[in-house]
Amino acid sequence: MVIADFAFILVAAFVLICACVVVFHNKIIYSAFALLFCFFGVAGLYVFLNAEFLAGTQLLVYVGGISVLILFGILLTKNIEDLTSKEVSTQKIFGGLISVTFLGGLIYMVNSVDWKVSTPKPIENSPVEIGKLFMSDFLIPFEIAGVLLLVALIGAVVIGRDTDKDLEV
Amino acid sequence: MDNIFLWIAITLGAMVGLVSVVGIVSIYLERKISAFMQDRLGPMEVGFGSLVNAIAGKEVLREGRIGLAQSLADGLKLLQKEDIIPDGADKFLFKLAPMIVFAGTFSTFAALPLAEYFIPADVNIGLFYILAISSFGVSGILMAGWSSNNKWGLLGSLRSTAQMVSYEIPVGVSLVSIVMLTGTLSMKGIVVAQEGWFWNWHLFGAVGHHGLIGFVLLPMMVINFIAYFIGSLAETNRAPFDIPEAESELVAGYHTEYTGMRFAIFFLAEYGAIFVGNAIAVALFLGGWYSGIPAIDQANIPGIAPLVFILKTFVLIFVVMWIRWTLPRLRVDQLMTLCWKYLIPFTLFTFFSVAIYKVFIV
Amino acid sequence: MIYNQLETYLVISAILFSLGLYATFTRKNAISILMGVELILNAACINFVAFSNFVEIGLSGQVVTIFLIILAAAEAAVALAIVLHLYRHIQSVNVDEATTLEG
Amino acid sequence: MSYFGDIAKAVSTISTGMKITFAHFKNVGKNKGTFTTQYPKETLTAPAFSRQQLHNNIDDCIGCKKCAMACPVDCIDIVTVKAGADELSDCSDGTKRRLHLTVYDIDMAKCMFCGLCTYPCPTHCLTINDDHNFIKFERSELKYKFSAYSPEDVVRIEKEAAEREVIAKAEKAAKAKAKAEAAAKKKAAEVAKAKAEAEKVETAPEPEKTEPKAKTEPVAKTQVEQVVEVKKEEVKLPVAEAKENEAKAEEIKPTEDASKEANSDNETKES
Repeated sequence: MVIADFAFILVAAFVLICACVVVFHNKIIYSAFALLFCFFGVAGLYVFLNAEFLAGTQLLVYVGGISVLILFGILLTKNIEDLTSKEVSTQKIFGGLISVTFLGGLIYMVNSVDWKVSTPKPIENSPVEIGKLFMSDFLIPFEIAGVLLLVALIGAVVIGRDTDKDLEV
Repeated sequence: MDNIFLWIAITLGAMVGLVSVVGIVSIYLERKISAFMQDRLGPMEVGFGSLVNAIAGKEVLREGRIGLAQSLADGLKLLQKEDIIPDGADKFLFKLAPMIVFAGTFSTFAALPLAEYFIPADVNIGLFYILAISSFGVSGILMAGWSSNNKWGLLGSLRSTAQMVSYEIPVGVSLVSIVMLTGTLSMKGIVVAQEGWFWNWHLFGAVGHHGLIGFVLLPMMVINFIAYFIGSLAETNRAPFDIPEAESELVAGYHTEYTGMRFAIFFLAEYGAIFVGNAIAVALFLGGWYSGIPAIDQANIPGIAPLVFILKTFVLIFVVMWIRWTLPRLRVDQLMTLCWKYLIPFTLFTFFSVAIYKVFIV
Repeated sequence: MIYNQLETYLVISAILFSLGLYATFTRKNAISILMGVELILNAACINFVAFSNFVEIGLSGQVVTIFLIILAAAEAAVALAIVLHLYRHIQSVNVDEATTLEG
Repeated sequence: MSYFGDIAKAVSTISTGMKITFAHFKNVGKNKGTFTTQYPKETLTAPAFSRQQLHNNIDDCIGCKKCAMACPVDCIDIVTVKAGADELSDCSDGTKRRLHLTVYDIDMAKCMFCGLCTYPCPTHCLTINDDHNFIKFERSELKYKFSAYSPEDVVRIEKEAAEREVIAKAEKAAKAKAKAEAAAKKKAAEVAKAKAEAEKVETAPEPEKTEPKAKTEPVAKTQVEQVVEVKKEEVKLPVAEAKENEAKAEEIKPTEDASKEANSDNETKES
């Protein structure tokens, strides 16, 4: 199917370009919006991987939640007029070296390993199946995730409060 | 191959047409309803005939018009307006923002079940898809507010985002109750579960399907419906939850700096979002395309199903406008109080009730 | 048939991963570093979903991805709270300036 | 308990408000309930004594420029040319017109609607009426031109006036000449007389000086009285006009007035 290929290349290029903008753009607000679009593109990749439910979750949590949270963080911690972030050249060189090494290693690994691939078949009604897995095989992680979210919620509120003023009340 | 492209083109064209028509009709209705509630007559001059005459350069007759083409004429006017981008604005994001807001609304139309075989994309996670994709518009609003380099724009967008993110919780929980009851995320499946007489609608507890015990569900579903309705009002920034664009404080909120066609796109997106919000309410609580009387549904009159659906939606839109021109604007703290102290506990209560019903009674 | 091959997804996720790594190494703004971490998490998510699709392991990969997303949400919330707190203390979100532990 | 009390209160107050707005929604279009008019199609009559639009009945205007002098913002622009004898008809009240009004412009963009210009008008030709349709596309269009003459007429009139002036000047010069001659003759005669009555009595001039003073005072009083009388007439006139207008309005649109009353009733109820 040429159309599917074409669409896939579009989505993948979109994701990678957005990721590059996230990493290399000088204006942090541009990075944040690019991150948002990157998440959006990743949701598109999930659709290609027959994981529609996950794509929806990705949109709901990443695009609607985490990106907005990050944008709020930027707007609350920066002088809005001055949104550039300066880099140090030595870090750039070493960081680049390490990243490229990792990239090379990973791609080498991807190419060298003989993956035991089976032909993918879309699973009917995947939300139901995922729900069943949550309630059977992954019950304890599911409960722990719930507790973790609660802890994170409370912890974020406690840390984010204005140091001493609020606690005295 | 060709068929696929043709199908995509037709679907997209139909959706664009639907969004535009819905926007234009809602704007006209809003102007008329607001006028009637304030003892005015509203737009009375521009009829379709006079609009055609005006474009053709002929004499415009004033008699017998009730302003039917007013919003179309406004759209044409906005198209011709100068496109102003403020000097201090971030040009790229400023241009991108209205597109994203519109895309967020436009994409939700894809999963609306207008009739049994008239759904642009019948995804098996339809409801979830609508919820997820509508959160995409939030970022567009934030982008518009930040990029216009205007303090009112920024404040309005921050308020709007905070409001939309918090009201997603009661909306989501109240919808999950319905999903739990029907056992499917597909919009079509949810509507099909309400077939038959109108007491089968989820608003009335789907009594027909669950028997007399279904009356237990009735108060739960009414609470759910009201919670969802209030939440959708807040999600679409409608009065009384329109603090993001409170005129007396913020000029026009996040679209203060927008003019001409870009402003029109924001406007269209807003009314599109209202339509989608109420269409979900219709599909989930009010029986979707079923008229509530089996004889009418089984008569196989062509086009009756989408008509019933759209009529129901516009009844709800009328209520939305009615509320807008009745209630005063809420304060920010009142807004959050309503969400966290009233809506979320109530929706959680109904959620648990429906869960207990589903596990122990059915 | 690019879209139907496991390797494609793995390569995309590898590129995303190294980009995220580069961002965490070079950026000084705490929020930028957080963005890099999110990129790395997304790369991992893509891997999980890809394996879930192409290898006969059922839906476990997708379930793990959901846990990852939950983790990422919790992490983002707490990290941003910490960043805000840092900003209140040193009036900056530059991680190089947070040197109170150096003594 | 106040938690559920609050909810109950919210429900009841919201429903009350919604009922009120729906009642208004229903009432529009019926005889009561619409508070606006469809402006270009139907207009409201302005209230009596309202000052909207200045109008000059140019056939009655004598070009005295009293209105232009009275205007605080100088929005009236008058240029006059002297007319020949019996070239112009008389005013409707019999006043003679001796001046061609080549320019009589009122700039309604400048006008502040004080109405001061209408009071000094001796022929009551400048009036302020209740026509309030001021919609124009250019600001210059708000300059209302009342002069009855076309530009060609103005040129002709000015030419004629100039010719007449030339003739008049010539006549004047001739007259002056004659006068001067007569005066010279008189002077000569007087000189002769003076020489004849060279040294006579000198007590006569004192009573002659007091007499004119006594005469001028009663004359001044009568002038003041006349002015007062004229003013009284002026005050009476607009009242009568207004009464006529009211009567006309009642004749034409009794239904509208009735609806207005109904509206005011509504308002009082609401308040």
